[in-house]
Amino acid sequence: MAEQTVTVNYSGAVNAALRRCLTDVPETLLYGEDVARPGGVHGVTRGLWKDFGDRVFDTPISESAILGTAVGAAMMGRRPIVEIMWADFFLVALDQMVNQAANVRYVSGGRLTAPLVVRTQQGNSPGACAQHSQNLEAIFLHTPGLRVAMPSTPQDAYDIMVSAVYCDDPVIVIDNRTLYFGAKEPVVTGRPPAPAGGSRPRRTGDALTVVTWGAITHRVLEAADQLAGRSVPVTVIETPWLNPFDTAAVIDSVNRTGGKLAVVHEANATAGFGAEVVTRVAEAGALRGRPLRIAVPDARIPAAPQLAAALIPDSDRIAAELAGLARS
Amino acid sequence: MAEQTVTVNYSGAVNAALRRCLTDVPETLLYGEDVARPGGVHGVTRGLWKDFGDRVFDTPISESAILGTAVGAAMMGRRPIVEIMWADFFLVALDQMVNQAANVRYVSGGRLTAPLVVRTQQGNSPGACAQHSQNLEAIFLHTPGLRVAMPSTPQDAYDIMVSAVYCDDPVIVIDNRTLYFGAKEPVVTGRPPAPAGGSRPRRTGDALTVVTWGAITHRVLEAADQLAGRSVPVTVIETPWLNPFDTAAVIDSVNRTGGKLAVVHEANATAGFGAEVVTRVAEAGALRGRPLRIAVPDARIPAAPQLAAALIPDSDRIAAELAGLARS
Amino acid sequence: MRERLLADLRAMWRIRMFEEKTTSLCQSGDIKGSVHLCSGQEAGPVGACGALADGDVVFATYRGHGWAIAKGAPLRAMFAELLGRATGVNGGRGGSAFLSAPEYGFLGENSIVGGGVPHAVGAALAGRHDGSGRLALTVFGDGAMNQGAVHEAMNFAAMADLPVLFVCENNRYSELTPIRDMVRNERLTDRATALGIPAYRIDGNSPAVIRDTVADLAEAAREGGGPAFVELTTQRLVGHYVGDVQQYRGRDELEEDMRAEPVARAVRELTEAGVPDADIAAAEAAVRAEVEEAAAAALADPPADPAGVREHIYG
Amino acid sequence: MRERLLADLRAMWRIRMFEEKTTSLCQSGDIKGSVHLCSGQEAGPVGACGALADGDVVFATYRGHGWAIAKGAPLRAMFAELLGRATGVNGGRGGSAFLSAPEYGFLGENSIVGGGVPHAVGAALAGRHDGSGRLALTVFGDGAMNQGAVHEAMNFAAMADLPVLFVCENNRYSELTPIRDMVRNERLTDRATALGIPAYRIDGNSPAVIRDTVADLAEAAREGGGPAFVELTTQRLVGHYVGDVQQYRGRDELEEDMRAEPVARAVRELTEAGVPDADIAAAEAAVRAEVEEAAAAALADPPADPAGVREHIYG
Ligand SMILES: Cc1ncc(C[n+]2csc(CCOP(=O)(O)OP(=O)(O)O)c2C)c(N)n1
Ligand SMILES: Cc1ncc(C[n+]2csc(CCOP(=O)(O)OP(=O)(O)O)c2C)c(N)n1
Ligand SMILES: [Mg+2]
Ligand SMILES: [Mg+2]
Repeated sequence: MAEQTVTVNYSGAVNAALRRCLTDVPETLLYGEDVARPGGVHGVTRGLWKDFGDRVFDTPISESAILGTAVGAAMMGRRPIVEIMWADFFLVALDQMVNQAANVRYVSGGRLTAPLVVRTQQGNSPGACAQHSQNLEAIFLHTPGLRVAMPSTPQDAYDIMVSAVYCDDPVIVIDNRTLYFGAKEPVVTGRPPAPAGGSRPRRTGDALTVVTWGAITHRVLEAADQLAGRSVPVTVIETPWLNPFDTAAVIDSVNRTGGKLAVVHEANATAGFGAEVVTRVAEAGALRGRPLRIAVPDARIPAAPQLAAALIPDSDRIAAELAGLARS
Repeated sequence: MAEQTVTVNYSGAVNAALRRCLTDVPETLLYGEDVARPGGVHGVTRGLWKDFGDRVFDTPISESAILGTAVGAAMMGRRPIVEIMWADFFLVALDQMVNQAANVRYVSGGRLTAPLVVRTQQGNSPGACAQHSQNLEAIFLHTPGLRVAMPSTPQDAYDIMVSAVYCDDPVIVIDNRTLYFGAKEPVVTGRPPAPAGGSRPRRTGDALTVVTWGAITHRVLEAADQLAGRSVPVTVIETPWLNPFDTAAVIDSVNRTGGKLAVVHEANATAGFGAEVVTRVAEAGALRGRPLRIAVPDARIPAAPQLAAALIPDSDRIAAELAGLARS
Repeated sequence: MRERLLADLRAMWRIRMFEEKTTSLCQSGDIKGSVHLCSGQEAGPVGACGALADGDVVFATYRGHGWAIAKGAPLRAMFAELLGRATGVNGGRGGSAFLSAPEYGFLGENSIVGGGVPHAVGAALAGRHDGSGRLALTVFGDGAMNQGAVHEAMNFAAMADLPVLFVCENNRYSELTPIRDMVRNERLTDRATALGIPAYRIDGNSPAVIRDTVADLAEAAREGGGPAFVELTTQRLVGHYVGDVQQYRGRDELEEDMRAEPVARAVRELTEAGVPDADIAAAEAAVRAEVEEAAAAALADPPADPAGVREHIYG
Repeated sequence: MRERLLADLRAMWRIRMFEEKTTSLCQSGDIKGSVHLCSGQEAGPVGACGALADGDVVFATYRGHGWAIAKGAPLRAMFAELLGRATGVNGGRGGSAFLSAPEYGFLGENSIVGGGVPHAVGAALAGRHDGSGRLALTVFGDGAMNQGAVHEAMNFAAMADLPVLFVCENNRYSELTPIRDMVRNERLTDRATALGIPAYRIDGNSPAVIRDTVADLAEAAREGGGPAFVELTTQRLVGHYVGDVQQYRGRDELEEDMRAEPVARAVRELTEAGVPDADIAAAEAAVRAEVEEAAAAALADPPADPAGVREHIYG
């Protein structure tokens, strides 16, 4: 497929990546609730059903069947791409990811594999209820055998989806619906699939290192720009791939910023992946002083927008806390 | 109920606690797969069905219904105690814990509560397969609204079950089946229910602080005793309650052991609760040098006992790694 | 009979107008987030709740405004909840899709398809032991019949002979997908029958038919007959959520639904029964005034205060 | 017919003796962990696998030794797996309850009740697109019928008209609990029928009946008829797991099961058909020798090497 630059928003980038994979990888299938004829509740899969026939289809509201059939089809050599409409809905069928997909390769000693991709989206948007607002990446990151990515830009949304489809392990690609209809941007398509993994240095500065992923990355970058304006230059490393996680890049950066580390995620703090990042840096002996963890406090997410906003860190709060760490 | 000392093993202690609660708390119900007439696959609930009639009953193999009915019954004022036979089986029905039970109180603003107890057991035992060997506490600990405990002694098994039943929040009490038929010990019964929470200082020594929970606590204590013999006295804090977690006691101890911290758990390392413990200590500024995390590496658990043993830390490996930290 | 039908029409209008007002509050930006309306499905809550006793409880879905209202939740507190006001039934924490009004026996909506169904079974189980003998009604959609938890909950209730009414509102769609494409056998009642649960497919646009059926089944259930299943054939007059343009539905189908829907039908039946248009118009105006007043009051209520946002996580 | 029955008896003996030898290896401590035997249920795997084509695949449960063997997994590699040997079908990683032998079309046991059922549906879906038209058979127990994933998988297969055979081995118990206490309607086939899946309840102790039924259904499925459901009425001659003393079963019941079980029945039928006892005894001895030899070889095989324990977590 020829390299080419298209101008699309996040949802268009995912759509383009899916189209490319359906075209180039005959083993792919794409299915889930409302993904085919309706083109997805968020319109991300629009048009694919028309062009790829019965390789793209709608399913009943049966997450265990959606994920379980994907595991079975992958064991037989397909590369199913399935959608779980909201990450919260994984919880009715987590068995198929944790007890099933994650065990296929290991338990069979490599005789079987499960190269499937699960697309989902998560997080809060104004007015969303507690059952449609969670950030569940830590559950998957605690499960050996699964790969996990959380892109935040159209380019990464495209590249990561392609990498996920070519990856020979089960991959969960987690979007955030507030990103779907962001600005259109030039996105380079058609490059050879990159292997899973890697991180993105988004800002450089020696005051401290901030590690972040997912939609909140944009708030972190706003905060970093505020701080740069107040001559507190911080390094921001975005880690859209959480498994494999680019531990080396993070440790290296923390060493270059005086051992000062902040981690920012939208998931609630306790037992979130931020704790893992802090711990890896501490285990490497790179941490100096107190690390800073910026996350949603351990509460449920209320529906009223002003209530949710009181829990989810915005760029001002992030900037203020980072400034505090920089001063410390 | 009068205070009294009985001599029982772990499973007898759980049985005694259940019997006490069924007697003293008329709102309690006890149900799950094979818990009534058969007395439980591990015999833990033996005899209760005979004495409490239809308040103790067997259910179909329907975890979503078991947990979901418990949530509904608890909303209406019962105190159901239900069993999920293996923690791995939670994964077919996690929705009922994370999306449902955990939200009842918060979303209703306290108008509704879900005072239910889920009993389960987890971990590896020789020959157990990858779907019957996981340690999943981190998933529940990442879920605001749930309480979690992992006792390791008959006395705690008794006390914690009683506290859990009297607790007004959903509580998950996680046993480890390898403990059920351990030695009989004197267990004090009939004391007033203690509130959820608290930790257990099991050994004292100034070389370092080890935090641990669950069945592996016994291996840690063996290791600590080995080290004491080699005049490396370590402090061991067992935290059978993981939510609420006794952060203060841990930080206090780390301060008294030169900032040296080790955490030991049977769950796999990445995104396990050990990372949370390390991070809380680091956030408190109590950590000095590199923390030590001893856990199962990020693999699935193979069935062959010698293969599983190569992954799960034993007391010698724990002692060796702790000695290394003490020297550092 | 005329009186009762007029009363049913009023009750259905309260729900319909609540949903219409909610739509405009979404369009004006006062209500945020996705909202699922039950416009066209009002006969179910009005008919069924009319047959329930005070102690009985209802567990619904995100499409549950009508069920909450039919159980007695005040319109002002309902609007306030959708508007994120402190006076909302859950102080703004539940929102349109996950609210409850326990004081009125409305134990909650649920935003997980099938998630609330086992709760109803548990509520009936509680009733067996707390001496209330409470009946629990749970309502869900056609698409929910394909969710494992619903199957498990129905079998559990059947096994334990619990007084639960499983009410399936078949509006022919699951979000944007027709149920007929998702099942091989469209007779959904067969699934309940297979579990040993008596099942009935009835006119979901007639409050009277629904009330009478539910009354009979409720009585049988209270007498120890165990659960029952009722499928209501009905229709959604609007999209799955406010903003869904329904490209997936033909004009003819929508027009047919307009003829079948319970409010228009009740008006027709009353007119045929000789009730003067003026009386009907008067009733309509009265309900509209009540709804507008409730909305205005809710809009004037104070927003939920973020200061308390971390309360009630644990007891 | 005599030849075929004798061949069936040999095939059932291979499984029965494998399970008997496994029991003694558990008792001797060579095999660790809980082991679920299919003694008494051998007719299912022997009959059903006899009707499958080479490319067809089987997904079973923790009680799946017989299905793996009937699909062709070598006895030595099977014993070796249970013994944690490097030569095991999964090098000791699967164990008794979670092993697979993909080279033979045995896609695996599963230790989660219902967990493997959707996999079979996915395998059939794959077959639609890879040109194989593969048929997938999944076998599970009576108790699994109450697990949501099984309901979802059956509906999914019905919706998509996939060539899947759902085989329910009804041995009347789920662990220590009788299925009759866990369902209101004991006709489990009704559940499949309700989903639009043709369903049959057949003699689960006759390899011939099972083979013929499966052959017909497989043909219909391959021709695009979609899934089918078969309930095999059978019995467990032993406990749920090795060590289960079965206090929950009466002596009469066990004696009845002894009369009904397929191996004894096949022997009876062959004798009645005039096959000399000596020939039958010779066949039995030959199989026992094969099984003993396989076990001895597996016992002599090297244990799985912990050095490689961290390989194959990711590709
Ligand atoms: C477990 C789960 N899967 C998917 C969804 C997304 N979803 C919300 S409503 C809906 C359609 C439900 O259709 P139906 O049961 O017919 O109810 P209706 O909306 O028509 O009233 C879906 C798929 C969800 N909320 N929960
Ligand atoms: C989801 C899940 N719940 C519970 C169990 C524990 N368990 C293992 S076997 C079994 C009984 C299954 O009975 P049945 O389906 O009839 O199969 P059988 O063992 O009789 O062959 C149970 C409850 C499990 N493995 N998985
Ligand atoms: Mg519907
Ligand atoms: Mg059975």
